[in-house]
This record gives sequence, C-alpha cells and structure tokens, in this order.
Amino acid sequence: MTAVKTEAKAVVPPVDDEELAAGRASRPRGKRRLGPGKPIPLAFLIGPLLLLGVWAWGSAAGWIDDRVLTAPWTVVTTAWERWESGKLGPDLLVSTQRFALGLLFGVLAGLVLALVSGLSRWGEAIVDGPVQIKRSIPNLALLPLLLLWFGIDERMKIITIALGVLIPIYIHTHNGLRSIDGRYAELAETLRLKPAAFIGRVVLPGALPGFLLGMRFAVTSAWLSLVVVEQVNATSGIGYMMLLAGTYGQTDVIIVGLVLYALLGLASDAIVRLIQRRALTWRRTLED
Amino acid sequence: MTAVKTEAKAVVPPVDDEELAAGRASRPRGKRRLGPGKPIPLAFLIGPLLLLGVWAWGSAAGWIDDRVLTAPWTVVTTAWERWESGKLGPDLLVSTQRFALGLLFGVLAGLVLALVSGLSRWGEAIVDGPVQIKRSIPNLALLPLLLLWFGIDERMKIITIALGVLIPIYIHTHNGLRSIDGRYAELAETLRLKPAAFIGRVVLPGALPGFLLGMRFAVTSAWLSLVVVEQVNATSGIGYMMLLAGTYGQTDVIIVGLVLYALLGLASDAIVRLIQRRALTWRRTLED
Amino acid sequence: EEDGGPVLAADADLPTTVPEGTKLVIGDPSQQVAFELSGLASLLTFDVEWANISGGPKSAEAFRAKSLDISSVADIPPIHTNWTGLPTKIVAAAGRIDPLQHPIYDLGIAPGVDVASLEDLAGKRIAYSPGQAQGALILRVLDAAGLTQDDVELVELPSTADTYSNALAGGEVDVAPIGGTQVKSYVNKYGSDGATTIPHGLRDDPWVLYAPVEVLEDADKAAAIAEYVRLWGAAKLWTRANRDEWINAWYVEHEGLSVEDGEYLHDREGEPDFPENWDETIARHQETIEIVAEGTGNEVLDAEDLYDRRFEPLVAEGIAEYGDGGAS
Amino acid sequence: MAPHTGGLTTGAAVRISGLHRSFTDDRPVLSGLDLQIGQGEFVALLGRSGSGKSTLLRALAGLDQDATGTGDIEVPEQVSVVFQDSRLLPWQRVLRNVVLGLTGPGAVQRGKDALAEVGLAGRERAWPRELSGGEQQRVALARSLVREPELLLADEPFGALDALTRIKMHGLLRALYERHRPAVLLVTHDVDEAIVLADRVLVLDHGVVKTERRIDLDGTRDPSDPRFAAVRTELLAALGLAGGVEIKQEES
Amino acid sequence: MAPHTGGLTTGAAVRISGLHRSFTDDRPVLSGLDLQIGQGEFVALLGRSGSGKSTLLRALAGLDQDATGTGDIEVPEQVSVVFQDSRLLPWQRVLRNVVLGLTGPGAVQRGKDALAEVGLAGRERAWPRELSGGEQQRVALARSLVREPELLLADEPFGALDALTRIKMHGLLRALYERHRPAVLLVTHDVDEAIVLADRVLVLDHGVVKTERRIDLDGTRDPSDPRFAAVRTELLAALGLAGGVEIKQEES
Ligand SMILES: Nc1ncnc2c1ncn2[C@@H]1O[C@H](COP(=O)(O)OP(=O)(O)OP(=O)(O)O)[C@@H](O)[C@H]1O
Ligand SMILES: Nc1ncnc2c1ncn2[C@@H]1O[C@H](COP(=O)(O)OP(=O)(O)OP(=O)(O)O)[C@@H](O)[C@H]1O
Ligand SMILES: [Mg+2]
Ligand SMILES: [Mg+2]
Repeated sequence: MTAVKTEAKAVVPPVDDEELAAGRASRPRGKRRLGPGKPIPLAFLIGPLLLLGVWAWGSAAGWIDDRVLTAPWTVVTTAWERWESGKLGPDLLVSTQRFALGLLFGVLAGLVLALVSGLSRWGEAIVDGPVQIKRSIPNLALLPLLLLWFGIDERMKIITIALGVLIPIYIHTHNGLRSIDGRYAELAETLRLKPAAFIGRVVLPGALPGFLLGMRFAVTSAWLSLVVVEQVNATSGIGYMMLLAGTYGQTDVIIVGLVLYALLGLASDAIVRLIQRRALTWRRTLED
Repeated sequence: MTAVKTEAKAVVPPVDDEELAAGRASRPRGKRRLGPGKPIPLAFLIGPLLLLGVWAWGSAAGWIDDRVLTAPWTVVTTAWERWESGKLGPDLLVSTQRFALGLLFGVLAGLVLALVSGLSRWGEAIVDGPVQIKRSIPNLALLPLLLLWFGIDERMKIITIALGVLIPIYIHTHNGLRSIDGRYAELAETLRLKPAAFIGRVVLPGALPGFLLGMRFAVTSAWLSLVVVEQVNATSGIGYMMLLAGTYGQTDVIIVGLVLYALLGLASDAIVRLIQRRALTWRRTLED
Repeated sequence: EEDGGPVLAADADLPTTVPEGTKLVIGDPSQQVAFELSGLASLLTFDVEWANISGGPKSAEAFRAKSLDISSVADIPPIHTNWTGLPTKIVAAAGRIDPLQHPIYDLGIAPGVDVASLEDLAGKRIAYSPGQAQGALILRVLDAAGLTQDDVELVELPSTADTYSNALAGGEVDVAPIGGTQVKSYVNKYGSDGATTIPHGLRDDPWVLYAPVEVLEDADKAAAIAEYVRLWGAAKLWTRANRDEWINAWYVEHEGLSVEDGEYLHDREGEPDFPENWDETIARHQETIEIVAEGTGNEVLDAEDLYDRRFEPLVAEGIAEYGDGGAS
Repeated sequence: MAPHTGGLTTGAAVRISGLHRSFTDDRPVLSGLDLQIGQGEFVALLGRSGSGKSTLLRALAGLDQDATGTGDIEVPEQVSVVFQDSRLLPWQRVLRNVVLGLTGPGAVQRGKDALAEVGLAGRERAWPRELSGGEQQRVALARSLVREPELLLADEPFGALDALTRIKMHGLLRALYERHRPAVLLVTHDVDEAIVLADRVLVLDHGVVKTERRIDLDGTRDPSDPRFAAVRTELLAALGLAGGVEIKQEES
Repeated sequence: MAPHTGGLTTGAAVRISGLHRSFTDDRPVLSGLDLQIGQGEFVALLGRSGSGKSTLLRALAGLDQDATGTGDIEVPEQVSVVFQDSRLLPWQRVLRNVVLGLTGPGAVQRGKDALAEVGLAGRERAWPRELSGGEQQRVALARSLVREPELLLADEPFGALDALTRIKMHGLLRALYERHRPAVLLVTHDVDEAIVLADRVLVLDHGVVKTERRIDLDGTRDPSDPRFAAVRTELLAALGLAGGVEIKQEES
C-alpha cells in the first residue's frame, strides 16, 4: 500500500505493500472522482483555438473552399485594412454604443418586470403573457410595427435591442426568483422583513444565479439584435457592415463580421461568467 | 381580538376584542405575507386577453392604423380564408414536422454535449467555446455556410433548427449541472456511485430545473428558426408564408403569421411549464 | 407625424413654392451623396432628412410606418405596394441608354451546367426569390423563353448576401440571377470550375422614385417632392460627369468597396436615360405587371394608375437647367 | 385532554384550541390539540420524532400552508422562530444573517455582540457554509437573541451542540428570557434540558398534549437532586422509556 | 500525543499521522493529529462545537478539498459516511435515497427493510422535505445500514432524535456493527451515548486528540453504574465541564 502524502511535510513513512492487497486505499486529499474535477487553466481558449486550427488547417490544405469560407489570414488582412482605413473602428464604436444602451435599458426593464411579475400573481397575470408573446414572434416580423411606433432613428434601434435583452433577463430572473427555496421566504416572514428588505436580502440575491444566466443570453442577444436593427436606416455599425458586404457579395468582409461577432460574443459572455464567479462565492457547487 | 377560524369546523368561539388592543393577532393558516401568494386560476390568459382587448379596441376606435396592424377580425377572416383555401393547414403541418424533428435532435445533441462538457473539464474546454461562438453568430449570416455544408433540402432545415435548439439546452443544462450543490456530489462519492448512477440519480435530476428552463427557450427558438430555414427552398411552412407576405407587404398575412407564432409559442411554453410543475414536485419554492 | 399641409387633389396642379418648415424624408442613399457633392442639395428649399433606406420591402415598411416620404426602387416594388393596400405613385422614372448592354443582372450558370441561351433553361433548377426584383426577372425570362413555371424547377431561395453564388457553386441550383459585383466575383471565383454567366436579354433597367399617395395628397410635401424630382436627374448626370470623385465618394467611401470594384460597377451601370415622355415606360411596365401578376396570382393593374404624370416634365426641366454640372 | 394553565401568568400569550392538522388523508398529525401558554411563561415541548412538534410550532408561526386542518390559534404579533434546520441565508454572510431585517443605527453592533455571546466573535464575515453544524445553530440562536419577540418558538435550538457549549447557550437563552420575558415554546429531545429550563414541560403524543408537568423545583435545578431525577423519570416514562435511560449493549 | 491502539484488533483500519488541516491562514483546525483505528473497532469522537470533528471525518472520507494541509491518511476502500446534515437528495423519494447506488435484485427489498427498521415503514414514497427532522436523520441512517462498509464514519447521526428513538437506533447501529464488524468512528455530543456504544472514546481539542479513554465496562453498560458515572465525569471534564452537568438557573 502506498500512502499518498498529501503534501511534502508528511511525517509518517509509507507503509508496506501487503496491506494494499487487503483492499485498502489511501486517499489523496480532496481528489474528486465524480464531477468535473479541477479547472484547467485557460481552458476557455482551447475550444475556440481548436476551431481556429481546423479552419486554418482546412484553408491551407485546401479542403475548405476559400471562396466560401475565407482563410483566417485573409480575414485578418481584411480586418486590418478596414481598421487602417478607419472604417472598422467607427462601426464598432457605434455598434458598441447601441449595444450598451440597449443592454442597460433592457436589463432594467427586465428586472423590474420580473420583480413585478415574480412577486405578485396579478403582476404575473398581466406581464407574463405579453412577454411570452414577444419572445415567440420573430424580431424581423416585428420590425414594421417597431418602425411605426418608434420611427426609424436611433431610438427605435435602442428600443429594439432593449426588447430583445428584456426577454432573457425577465424569464431567468422570474424563474430564479420563483425557484428560491420556500424556506427562506418562511424565514423572511417570521423575521417580519419589510418588502424592501425581503427583495433586497432574499429575493434579489436568491434570484442572482438565474439573473446572471439571463445576462449571458442578454449580452449575445444584444449583439445579435444589431443585425436586425442596423438594417434600417443605419449608415454605420457592424450589422450594417455585414448587410452591405452581403449585397455586394464581399465574402471576406462577411467573415470579418462573423469573427467580430464571435469575439464580441465570447468576450461579453466571459465577462458575465467572471462576474458570476465573483458574485456567487457563497455557493459550493459541482463547478468548484 | 378576532380569532380567525382556519376552517369552518373550529371548536372554540372567538375571544373578546380587548386582547386585540394588547397587540396580539391571530394568524389565519398559511397565509403568506411575502412572496407571490396563491395562484390566480387561469391567470395565464389574462395578459394575452388584455393585449387582444387593446388591439381590438384600438382597431375599432381607429387609433391603430389598419394598414400597419390589421384589426383582429380581419386577421381572423384572413386566417379563415387561408385555412378554407387549404393554404394554412399544410403550412402548419409542414412547419410542425420540421419543428418536431429539429427539436428532437437539438435536445438530444444539447443534452449529450452538456453532459460531456459539464462532467469533464476537457470536454468543456473543447465543446464550450464552439457552442458559445455558434450562439454569438447571427443565424442569417450562417445560412450560406449551412447551405454549403448541408445542401438546400429538408436535412439542412432540420439541422439548422436543431442547432438553434441545441444552444439553450446546452447552456441551461450545463449551468444547471454545474450549479448542483457540491454536497450531493460528495454524497455520491462516499456512496461510491458508478458514473452511470451518478448521472442518472444526481446529475440529471439535479440539472432538471435548468434543463426545463432551457426547454422553454428551445421550443420558441425552434419555431423562430422556421423563419430563417423556410426561406430556403421551401414552398410551404409558416416561415415561408411570412417571408412571402413580408416581401409582398401583405400586412394581414404577416399579422396572421405573428398571431400564429404567438399562439404556437404560448402553447409550447405552457406545455413545458406544465411538465416543469409536474417534474419538480420535490421542490418547495416561492412558486408554491 | 407632424401636421401635414393642405390637402391636394390628385388632379390639381402641383404647387410651385414650398412653404417654410416643410420636411421630406428621402430614402435614396446614393442620390444623397450625389446631391451633397454636386451642391444641388443647397438648392433644396425644404428641410431634407436623408434615410438610408432603399429597396422594395424596406421602403414599403417605412412608408407604412410613415417614417419615409419618398424612395428610390426598381419597377417591381410599386406594383407590390399597390397590390397590398399601400397606394403609391411613381413620380420620376429613369432607365439606361443601351440597356441590354448595361444590365443590372446576369444569369449565373453553375459549373458544368450547359446553358448557353434562354431556351436551354428548360428542365433546369432556377433560384427564385418571390417578391424580389430577381424573382420578377426570372418570371419575365421564362416568359421570354416561351417557358412556363412547369417547364423548370424553381428553387425558392432568398438572394441575401452571396447566397446565389454559393448555391450555384455548390450545385444546389443550375441558374440564378446575380447582379452587380457578384457577377464579377462569381466568374472570378468559380470561372476555373466552369462557372459562366449569360445575359438574359431583357430590359432590367427601370428605376423610379415613388411615394405613397397619402404623401402626394399633402400639398406642401408634393411641392417639396416636385423640387427634389426636378434636381434628381441632374444629380445623376453629375455622377457620370465626375467619375473619379463619384467612385471615390460613393463606392469606396460609402459602400466600402475597392476602387476597382467601384469602377467596374460604375461602368457597368452605363449612362442614364431620363425619358421626357413616359408612354413607352408605362407600356413596358404594363407588360411586366402582366407577367408578374400571372406568376404570383395577383390581379393585373393598369400601369397608367401607377404613375403621377404631373411630375412627368420635371426631370427634363432640371437637366435643361443644370446639365451635369451640379449647382455650380 | 386539554390542559389549561392556571392563574400563574396574567394572561395567555398563546391560545390554541381544537387544532387539527394533517398532511395526508389517512393519518392526522395534530388531532384536537388544546394549549395555552401564559405571558412570560417558558414551556418545553417533548415528543417522539415525528410526533408533530415542528408542525405545531409552524402552525403557531403561521407557516403551515402545506397542511390542512381546522382549529383556532391566537399568538402575539411579534413572534420569533428558531427553526429546526438553522436556516441561514446562504448568500448572506454570518453577521448579515443575524441582523436580517433589523434597522436602526445600533443593529450591526447588536448583531456583533450577539455573535460574540454565542462564541462566534470574529466570524462575522464567514459564509454560512463555512461554519460547522454547531456554529450554524449558534448563528440561528444569535439571530433570535437580537430580537425582542413576545413569543419565542425554538425548535431544538441546541441539538448540534456539545455539553459545555449547550450549557452556555442555556444561560444565554435564560438571560434573553429574563430580559424581555417573552413566552417561550422550546422543542427539545433532552429531558434534562427541558427540566432545567422550563416552567412547564409538555409531552406531545398522538396529536395531543398527553402529559403536562409543572416544574416546581426551586432555585438551582441540579440533575443530581432526587426531585429532579423523579421528574426526569416521570417524563421519560411519558416518552415511552419505562426505566429511564437503559440499554443492553449485547442485546442485539 | 499520538495514541496507538493496542493489540485489540488484528490490524489498523485507519491510520492518520501528522494530519494538519486549516481553512484560513491564521487558525489551523487540525494540527498534527495522529490516530489509528483498529479493524472492527468502535471509536467515539467527542469535542467542542467547531473543534474539527467533521473536518477530521471529511478528511477520512477524502472530502476536504476546501481545506489545505499535510499528513498521511490510510483508510479502507469501502467507507460509508453519515453526514452531519442528513443530506438526502431532495429529488429522490425516500426509498430511492436509501438504495442509492445499490444494485442487484435484493436492493429495493433491503432498502424497505432498513426503512422499516428505523421506523419509517410506509414512508418509502415520501419526498425528503415531507419528513420531520428526526425522520430525515433516520433515513440517512437507513442508507448506511443497507451498506457493508469496512469503515463507517457517522457525524452525529442521532442528534435530532428523542430519547426512545435514539435508543432504538443505538441498537440498530450496534446490530450493524456486530454483523459486519466495520471500524466505526462516531461523532457525538452525548457523552453517555459515547460510553454506551464505543470501545474507545476520543476527545478532540485544539486540533489533536487530547484525551483518549478505553471503555472497559463489561456487558451491560448502565448509566446508573458508578463506574459508568466515573467515566462520564472524566470525559465531561475533558470537555471542559468540571463537575458534570450543572447549571445555576437563576445565575444570569
Ligand atoms: N410537508 C409534509 N408533507 C407530508 N408529511 C409531513 C410534512 N411535514 C411533516 N410531515 C409529517 O408529519 C409528521 C410530524 O412532523 P413534525 O415535523 O411535526 O415532527 P416532529 O415532532 O417535529 O419530529 P422531529 O422531532 O423528528 O423533528 C411526521 O410524520 C412527518 O413525516
Ligand atoms: N469550508 C470551510 N471554510 C472555512 N472554515 C471552515 C470550513 N469548514 C469548517 N470550517 C471551520 O473549521 C472549524 C472546524 O469545523 P468542523 O465542522 O470540523 O467542526 P465540528 O467539530 O464538526 O463542530 P460541530 O460539532 O459544531 O459540528 C470550525 O471553526 C469551522 O468554522
Ligand atoms: Mg421537528
Ligand atoms: Mg461537525
């Protein structure tokens, strides 16, 4: 039997091997057999890099048709050229602004609606149906109505993004809130918590995991909304850039746009996951 | 003081009122002060009906422009005409088939990926990035690539729907799985559960709430994918119907489509929520 | 929307002055650049708001939303708007000199498919996007080739981005209408595989300005539209006369193309033609209507009703006054 | 069956009459329970596992929406509950859990003092999951110490504590009791604890209060006192242990 | 400091040497603990709340990834743990919780029998949240009864039980012990319980085993036996209670 020293300072020497046969085992400290195990450093890069590798290799080897999926290096060159010529920067900036404003308003609205609907059955009766309907109908088909109500300028774009963001925030926060263990509500009741304290100390922190998952969907949804809103009366933005490249069939620019979307999506998602990890230290889950 | 009888059979008569002044109260059984309170019967109808009411009233009163948002009765007539003329029925049937197949494959793939990525760090490193990238990229922009890889026939449509369904299933199941209380993993470990038993008894049931929330997004996403896939080599389906109506600007048909989407979305969502309620009886949450 | 001006009957004369404070939202992006560069924009006496909206579906949506007053499209969208309860009228019409030499679209032929003339289309799979200009073109091409929809296989496919090039190259369809730079890049990319294009031999050059009847009934806006239409042709001519400046400002700066692509497109476009008399234009439009109506199962409209002939002389007047020299 | 407190206290803080509660159709948990607790009276509740002690407490706290039943309940406005599980909010640090719902400038200081009293000074910023079982229970106790309820319902608040800590906590509970004189209903499995702390001990059985014993030992309550032992024997018998604590080790 | 079991059993089932564990930098929980448990030996572990009993058990079960530290641990392959919280899977019904991970045709029947033994016959299909605190604890106990571990680690398995039920459960645990003769490490706060059940009682203090007492009472272990009382007094003293259980009620 080999006694596994959990660290170097072990005092007692390993015991003889016979006992191993007796079916005994020594356990290294805290090694999990089930569950995902210890995080791999920088693991989140592996998948995307692998994908990039396949793409690069396929392009180089020729079994990815460059005419359909431009090679990575061409994409980098194209992106760099557009950046140099001062086209990409402003597009990104404008899109980021729309993203940020839409996200802000969408998150606020989603949170308020989720609280109203989560904490009152009447609120739910009124709010929930319309939100479900909104999320069931295609954004593209909604555009004419949005145009009508909010015009064709910036306001309409931000409202449309916000409406897209609102959905996952609402659903996840509502679901998170309703999933809070009833025992904590009992506790709050016996402590005679005021509604404000109940919301601040029990409901919001309890719904936080749900909300943060919603945020992960909200950020990508906000970027994706750009594709739709920047089709309308936009003269800049990455959605517009892709639209334009589409009409002229500039495959390389389209792929630049896709890569940009991927990067923005990955980055926003990573930020939310970082916040998730920070904000949920009170939990000990399979993740840890 | 009024003693509240918790039911009719109460034995002891109410006590005199003086004691009320002494700051005492009698509690009715189980009435919650905090939290959402008792469900309202048929509450889920209230919001949509309200919306319908506003729509009908606005159309009748004339402040909703009939050319932008067709009046409800016109929509009903149009829908009926299309149904009568045998156009709507087949469209619905074809779309429903695509929906069902796409949903099936998407859910299976999403589950498998979530398990692989949730239970192994290496699995996560490889699977997670590509899935995040997929969800960051606009479906519409992906269409040319999907065309290229899967052709333009039925297969490509179902794969595209499945890819859309996969995302919420994967993310939610993965998140739900990783959110399982670490104490249950410890338990599983000390009970020396085999991996299969661990997955079947701990992981899947523990991730079920997350999975079901994912399903709510998956069903709507599957319907919405129809808008994109039925643009390609389709001659029927409600997405195709909307597309056609959109390019021709047939407002009334578009609205029929939107209403159809809303109904299908609401119905699918309601079914998932029913399953949710059934499958999660072991919980006592704010919902109950 | 802000308060409209006085009501103008459809047959009343166009007002000649534009009242103070009249505003027009114009969806005509390339003309915006032309107006601004040529200085013609400074001659407009009303408040102009340029919207980056063009093409049939988007302009119709914006018309419905009352966010747009006038827009520039091909000849198909006005037909559809009138079919779908959004009455519009054409207030300016243009074409190309030598249109068959300067088509907007060509027919892309997939590698390995043997199509040399329109007659060869029989039995082929053809990409068809109903409602879009390319879709209407296909219907007209079939008509010209003496084929019906049953003689070919129409594959419904949206013509977004380079979908058609990809569908051709991937062998999903045999024939697809492709336009603009796509023609060039398609042959460049897949020519080595045997990809070709053939001309369809039809006029696809009609280009119009159209506006909702509702807008034209507003006397103030009608006056503003008249003013815009008057300068419209002159602005277009200016772009032809100032080739390099135009290519740089529009294709390169605005649309993000290379100079080379810009030149290609500019030359492909050919010289514009602004008919002083619309009779012939309307007659050709009538033919188009009939073919499209048959293909889509709609009633046949009278093309005459689509045009507001009060505006007929205006473009020529403008060209007479300003030529291709802009405002200078 | 239904015991009534005599004139010891000026009025009843808790009155329960004819309380029926059941979760399933076949087997009621409480079946016609009557109970009065005087103002400022300290009552201990004994009973077999599953006899309905927690159900009774939850009914008093108004938390029995899972159950069906009838009966009248009167309780004071200010009720404080120590749950059988310590029920700390996992997402609030220990101090926040203690001062939950308290307002006013002194709240945090009072919370810190209460934590110090239960022997957890310096652990204010720990997360609940970082505490040992007994420590969690003491935080729950601290949470009820910083409040001034008219009725304190405590469901086995000392179950996870060792002998010494338990005695200290007894002292704290008594101190709280002396300070504000709330009515107390304490569920415990430790008969000695019940005798040491309470004015009256009840034994719950088959849904009603089967046995009731006023503790009239004076001053110091010493388990080695024969009168103490007599009470203990009596209560253990009521709990079904005929001859006191006895076990034959080799019996099985 | 480090106690070694004599030749009572043939070999050591558990060997711990120089075990250090700490969660925070400043205060180690275990600091150089040495311990051997013989095969088939029944050891009880006493200690103040927060003294590190659960930490030690978790280290033996290999569940201490939260902690840092050094030391050698050897345990048998088959270890069964009764956690301090009963730790039932909330999404599995009671019977499923008991037979979790068991395979073979007899598993379900064995689970039912075990449930019946802990007095929960008929509750097989209840959800864990529908059980009283003591019932949950008994399910956790039943879960360990249906297994045949070489080492049983039990963290206060009887804490929420009343006196009679507790005695019954003692009997069950002894029966399991007699049947398979696993090594047992039982954490408890009840000194009498430790003396009644164990071969040896340890007191954990300041991170090491401070006191160790072999229980050599023969046959029936009767708390009223003066030798029993002597052991009790000795252990209580080790726990910091000089004169046995004593409390001045009016003191505060
Ligand atoms: N939500 C519930 N659904 C069904 N049965 C329940 C529920 N809650 C409690 N019970 C049952 O009611 C009975 C009384 O439970 P209660 O919790 O009051 O017991 P208790 O006296 O507190 O026991 P313990 O000392 O073990 O905590 C038990 O048999 C329990 O299984
Ligand atoms: N995850 C953790 N993080 C930080 N500190 C911890 C953690 N787990 C335990 N501790 C601390 O380590 C000490 C020992 O805890 P342990 O659970 O071993 O005590 P115990 O002897 O079992 O006490 P009890 O009888 O109250 O259960 C306690 O002070 C506790 O607060
Ligand atoms: Mg209880
Ligand atoms: Mg412990």
